[in-house]
Amino acid sequence: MNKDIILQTRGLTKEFLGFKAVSDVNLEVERGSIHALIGPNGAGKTTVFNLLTKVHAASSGQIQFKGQDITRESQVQVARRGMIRSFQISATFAHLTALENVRVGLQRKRTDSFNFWSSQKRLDALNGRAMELLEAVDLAQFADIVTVEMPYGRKRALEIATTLALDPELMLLDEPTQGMGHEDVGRVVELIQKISANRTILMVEHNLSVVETLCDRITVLQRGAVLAEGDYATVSNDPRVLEAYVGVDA
Amino acid sequence: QVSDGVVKIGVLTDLSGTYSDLAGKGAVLATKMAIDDFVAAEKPGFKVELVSADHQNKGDIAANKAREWFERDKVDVASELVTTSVALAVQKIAKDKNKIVLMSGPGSTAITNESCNDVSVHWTYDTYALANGTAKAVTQAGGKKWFFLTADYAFGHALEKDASDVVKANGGEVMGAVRHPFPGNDFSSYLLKAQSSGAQVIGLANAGGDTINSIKQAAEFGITPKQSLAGLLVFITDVHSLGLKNTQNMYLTEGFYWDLNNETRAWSKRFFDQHKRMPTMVQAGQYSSTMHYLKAVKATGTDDTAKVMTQMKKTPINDFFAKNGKIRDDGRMVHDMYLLQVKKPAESKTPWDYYHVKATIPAAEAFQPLSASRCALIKK
Amino acid sequence: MSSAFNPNGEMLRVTGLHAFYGESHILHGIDLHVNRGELVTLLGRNGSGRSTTLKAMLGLVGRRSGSVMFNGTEINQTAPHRIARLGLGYCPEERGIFAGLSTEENLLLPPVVASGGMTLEEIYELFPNLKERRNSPGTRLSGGEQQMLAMARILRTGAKVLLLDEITEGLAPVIVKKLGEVIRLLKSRGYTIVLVEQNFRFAAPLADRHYVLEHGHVVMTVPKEELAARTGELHQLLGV
Amino acid sequence: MEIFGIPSQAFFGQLLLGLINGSFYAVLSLGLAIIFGLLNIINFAHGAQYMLGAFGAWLGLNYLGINYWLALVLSPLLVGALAVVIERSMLKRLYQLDHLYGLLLTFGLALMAEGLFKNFFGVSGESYEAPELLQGGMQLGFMYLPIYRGWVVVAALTVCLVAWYVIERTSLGATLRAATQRPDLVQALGINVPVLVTATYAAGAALAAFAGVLAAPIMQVNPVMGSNLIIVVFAVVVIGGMGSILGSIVTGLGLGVIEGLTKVFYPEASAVVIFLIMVLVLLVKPAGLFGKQA
Amino acid sequence: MTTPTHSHSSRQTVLLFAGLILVGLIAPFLVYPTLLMKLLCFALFACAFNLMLGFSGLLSFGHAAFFGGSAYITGYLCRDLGATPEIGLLAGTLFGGLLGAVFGLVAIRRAGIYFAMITLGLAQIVYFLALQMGFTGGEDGMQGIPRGQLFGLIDLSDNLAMYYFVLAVFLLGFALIHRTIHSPFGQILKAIRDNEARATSLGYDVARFKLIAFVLSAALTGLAGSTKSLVFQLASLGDVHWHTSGQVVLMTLLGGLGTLLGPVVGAMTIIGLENQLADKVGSWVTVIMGGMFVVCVLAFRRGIVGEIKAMLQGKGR
Ligand SMILES: Nc1ncnc2c1ncn2[C@@H]1O[C@H](COP(=O)(O)OP(=O)(O)OP(=O)(O)O)[C@@H](O)[C@H]1O
Ligand SMILES: Nc1ncnc2c1ncn2[C@@H]1O[C@H](COP(=O)(O)OP(=O)(O)OP(=O)(O)O)[C@@H](O)[C@H]1O
Ligand SMILES: [Mg+2]
Ligand SMILES: [Mg+2]
Repeated sequence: MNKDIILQTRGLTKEFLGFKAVSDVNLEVERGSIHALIGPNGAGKTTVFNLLTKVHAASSGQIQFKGQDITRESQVQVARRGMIRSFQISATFAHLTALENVRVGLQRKRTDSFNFWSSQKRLDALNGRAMELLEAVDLAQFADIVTVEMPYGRKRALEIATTLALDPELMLLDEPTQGMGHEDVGRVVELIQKISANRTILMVEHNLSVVETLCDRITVLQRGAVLAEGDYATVSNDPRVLEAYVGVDA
Repeated sequence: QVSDGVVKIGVLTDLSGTYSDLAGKGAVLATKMAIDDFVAAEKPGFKVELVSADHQNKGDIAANKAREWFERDKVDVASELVTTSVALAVQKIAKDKNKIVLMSGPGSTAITNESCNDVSVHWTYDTYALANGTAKAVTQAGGKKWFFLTADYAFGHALEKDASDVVKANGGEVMGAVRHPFPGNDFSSYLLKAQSSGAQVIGLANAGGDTINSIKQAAEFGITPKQSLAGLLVFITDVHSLGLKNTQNMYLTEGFYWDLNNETRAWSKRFFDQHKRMPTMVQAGQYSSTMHYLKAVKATGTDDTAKVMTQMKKTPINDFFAKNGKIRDDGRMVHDMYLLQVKKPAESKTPWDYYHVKATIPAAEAFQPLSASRCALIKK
Repeated sequence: MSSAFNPNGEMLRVTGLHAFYGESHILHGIDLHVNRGELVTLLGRNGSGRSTTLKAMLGLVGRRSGSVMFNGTEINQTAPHRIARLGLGYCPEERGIFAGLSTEENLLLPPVVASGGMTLEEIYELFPNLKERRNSPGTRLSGGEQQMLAMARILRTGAKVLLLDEITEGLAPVIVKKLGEVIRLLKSRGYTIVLVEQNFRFAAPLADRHYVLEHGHVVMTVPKEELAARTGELHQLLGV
Repeated sequence: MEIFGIPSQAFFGQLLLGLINGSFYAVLSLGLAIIFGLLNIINFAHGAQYMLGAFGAWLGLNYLGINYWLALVLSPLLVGALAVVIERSMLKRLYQLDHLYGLLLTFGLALMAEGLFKNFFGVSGESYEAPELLQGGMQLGFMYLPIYRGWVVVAALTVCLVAWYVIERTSLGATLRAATQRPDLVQALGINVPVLVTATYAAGAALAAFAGVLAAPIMQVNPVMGSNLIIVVFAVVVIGGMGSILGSIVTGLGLGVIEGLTKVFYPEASAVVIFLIMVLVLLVKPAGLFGKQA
Repeated sequence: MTTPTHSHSSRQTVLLFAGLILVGLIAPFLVYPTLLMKLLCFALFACAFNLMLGFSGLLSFGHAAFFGGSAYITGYLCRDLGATPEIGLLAGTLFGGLLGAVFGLVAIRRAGIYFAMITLGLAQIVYFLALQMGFTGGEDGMQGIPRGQLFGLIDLSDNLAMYYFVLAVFLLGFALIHRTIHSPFGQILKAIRDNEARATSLGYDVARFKLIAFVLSAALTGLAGSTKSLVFQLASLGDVHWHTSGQVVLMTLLGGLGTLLGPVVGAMTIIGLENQLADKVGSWVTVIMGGMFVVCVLAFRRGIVGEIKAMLQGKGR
């Protein structure tokens, strides 16, 4: 096979004090795809994300990103390689404006982040790009609003915009539609479709219709282990998945 | 000519901290008594005003206040200044501003040595006098082997050194010393060390709460009846708070005791009526220094620093506090000191009846001789 | 606990219940009721608000509005421990076994609120695993055992109305079967039960009525008589 | 025989003294640990509560003729009652907020208590006699042990053991431990957590007051007696691991001994040795010796 | 493209500084200059502290070590080695920064209460050293530090000259803090305070940012301490005591955490009150301070400036 694999894990395992939250997961994410990770609560989805982004160190197993072994790297290093995540619980910078939030992302690639002596006016150069990104997620009118004051759904969108600012090759989205109303879900789905153009997305999602619309490939986790894998049709007809995840016999 | 027709006396003291009992409000009261007595008796042609402030034992607060007083509030003299750091700081400022300082509360000999100047008078006592008085008397009475319990800072070290010198000069021997952090609350470890050193006398080269707790715990560990304590800096308020049971038989030196003679009793009674506590030597000294200063102003008819200082230095001090006291060129007011021993509980007849007066140490012997002075004003 | 008034009537009635977590508005006006001795289920997809409904009834969400009547008493302003003491037992979704406590301590933790609860012996008879492991720390139990423990500890209290959240989650079929038996037993003893389930196959034969939730609304109510007729509809809603 | 260059007799004496001081640290840090464990509040007022306990005994004796033994019970009760008022009226509002606010509030309360007592009683302190029964001492061979000090160790260790037993071995303790973990859920199971929280704060404060009464005959009863001690006790709790009951007891005793030995070998450093140990321990074990990693 | 917020805030900045300078220039003719100098020193101290707590979310309970430590260094250089005041201040600032780096390296990876306790522990060690080392004068403090001649030209023993010098130092420090907060660095710092995990996940080395902020804060605190030692010609143990660390927390909290002007207002309030109260209420000062803590925490969590801001915004909307 000559699939272009951007992210690969081999035997990825995480134990918390004797409890295996993730066990022996082999995951392959193809470049350019939208890949979903689903499974019952507590199946280990967020933990996999935490392992990939180095919030936790893996108990065993390897992670390869773009062909490099990143198993022993730090959070910061991994982020700098171009794997950026969003969080399950909304993670914005609450006391910055939407524009500033996005600029925090844009600033990363600049060299002047340690400049405490120069004015932030330098950062105004980033405003153009930041506005573009805000427009891309339909937040232009929120540019000067402090984030705490924004509605929940908009914050999720903002988080995506901030992540996008880094132009990541691989984006990890943890339940991007969680806690959103119908309209918001629709907007986020569209958004993810739009941004997936030339990058890879790995997402955790409970909303199966979202998964169905968006995802090329789905990995189902159960009790830390991979239960099934394939496209939506395959997975959603897999009796084990129906049993374990959907909870109804076919 | 007295400027503005007002003489303003500032009492800068500890109104809230560790030394507020031995100086504090009582010192302010003593100053007020002195002013009232002076005005009543001498009918001066100028007004006398009193201001007071709390320095919280912090040098910077004191320095700030003193500056403010001298620069802005036209205060002529800063007085009391318990706590050495405070005294040293204010002494410097007073010299800069050419104002007078009368120090009744602080104890360090640095005031009249390294830091001496021609605007300062150190009135009531200093550590040399205390250590000298007590250590000499105790050593001569047969307490030859000493061990020191020393607060680990400059003041404690000085006290220990002064006392050791005296012990050795009188044929005694220093078996050792232990330096404890300041402030401490448990001294039993050190006391045990002192106990096993085989010394007869444990010299307490510390102050305030540390001394109090050392004394108390020495009694608790059964050290005191066998070995005796010598408090190198103990005030009557400390004895009062510890009670006679814990302090009995202890030797100490003071510059004043209320129950010395009719004169001291009379004044102290007046003080007691208002303050509900007998005066400490600091408070008595405060009255004495204020009165002496005011008399000098009246005599010279001016509040000019140099003139008043000259007048104060050339006039002997004779009041209930001092007999033939004299201010030396280094600023030391020398007067008789008293070697006292704490009574046993049974011997105490009335409240505040705490001491046996064992000896009067004549002024000439009580203080560091000028020949040993490190003061730049003293030409040798 | 039996109130003279309304012997077979309503134990629980929820009207216009709204709930919020911080800024997200989760429940948008839930209405449901449960009669004495009935078992109803709350069905729905992940995140549809079923657990939140239970928590809101118990006063465990950040902010809520609407009415919750328990046995004729309005409890929407009542402190959670008072609600529990009225006779409401709660088995949370994440089980809530306390790490610092042994199995037996976990079991003995909730105070007895009414007579007629099971004794320790009865419970151990029902769940022999727990007896065997009663001195080991609660969180060392397997997932299934923890689930049993979470159930068992409310059976001791004498609470006759139980709110059970996904008690079959992550359990082996055999334990699921066992739990099914337990529920049936409880029902026969007159317990009133609200069951939140993903496992429709488990819930279907037990329930007197099903409520289907979506995005914090009740979108369908199916009494057991209509179940057979409406299975297709139900499956569609549940996204199978 | 000599140990580290000092006669073994003196050495044992010093060890024992260390243990005595350690038992004060243990009782005080135990109270702090209990409060932190359940309320998530760093109780800066602990030192003031200790001081209040001691003053309670002294005032009781001098104004009401209440003897030591009664004071040992009454004073903690009184301080506990005061703590109830504080918890109900102020602390209660801070649980949702950062630790910082609880710390600052209790710091302010401590300042107020200290200031008030300074105003009324000055600072040189008051003397409190040990009760008849406990006066005098015993010759142990290696040292003369005042009976009162022996009693302090016994009383403190007993209280620590009882507290440990209650928390680790009884159903009340089980409830407490559960409530530290998940207060909301415990409440949903029918336990009145707010009252439990209040009672816990009161109990922690009462422990401090108990230590205060114990200390009264040894140290001068003095408005600042608590603030001198509290910083050290904090260090003890941090070294032991915030919130760990056993950790605070063991660390309290252990550090008392270490500090005692420092007083022998390098007395000047005895005030700072605990902080050195704290920095070292936290570098190696960030959650303290007995603390669980967050 | 400039968004409205920015032009607005830069106009505000100009106004702010113009106001500060104006008030600073005329103040000594209305208020006693030495008190003003003390105010300025503590205001700078509180601002520097606020850089840590208010803008990085880390509560240091050991800032007195930098304040007092630098005061000793400056005092030693100026008094015993005859250094000029500008050299003394520079050295004090450097020393503060260095000490900050040491503290930071040990503590920066810890958060919350552990961070507070480690900084407190380290500061206690510094206190111990200050007490023990001979050159500090121990309990007596370091007395008689000469103010000297600034650049060999201006005699600082003149109070007004000294005042304007202190004002300049303060404005410089304040401007640097203002700039830091509104710099690319400050932006990241704020982001870290809001959501550390998120900042890390975006690829920022959070510990490094915090360390730099800590060193900056320590250096400026050092500058404040050094200046104070020249003003009062005194460095004492009180400067390194943990009470001083506590006091600066109160100033910051009272004025308004995380607001630029808050610490200045807080310092003025506390120092001013202390100055006024010391004579009038004597020993009640402690009680009043304690009461202020309690009231602040319960009722004015945003502090004076924070509350005013909130009020203005409330009206504006
Ligand atoms: N830091 C941790 N320590 C101990 N156990 C943990 C930790 N983090 C997660 N777990 C456990 O690991 C399991 C997997 O958790 P994870 O958060 O990955 O689930 P998830 O699949 O993301 O679930 P959800 O859909 O609810 O978000 C859970 O049982 C959880 O309790
Ligand atoms: N503590 C919380 N904070 C914020 N949002 C929450 C919280 N708990 C739940 N939610 C959100 O509330 C919504 C409803 O959650 P709830 O737990 O009630 O769902 P559910 O129907 O029980 O589904 P499941 O248990 O399968 O996840 C979800 O979108 C969930 O993400
Ligand atoms: Mg998850
Ligand atoms: Mg649920």
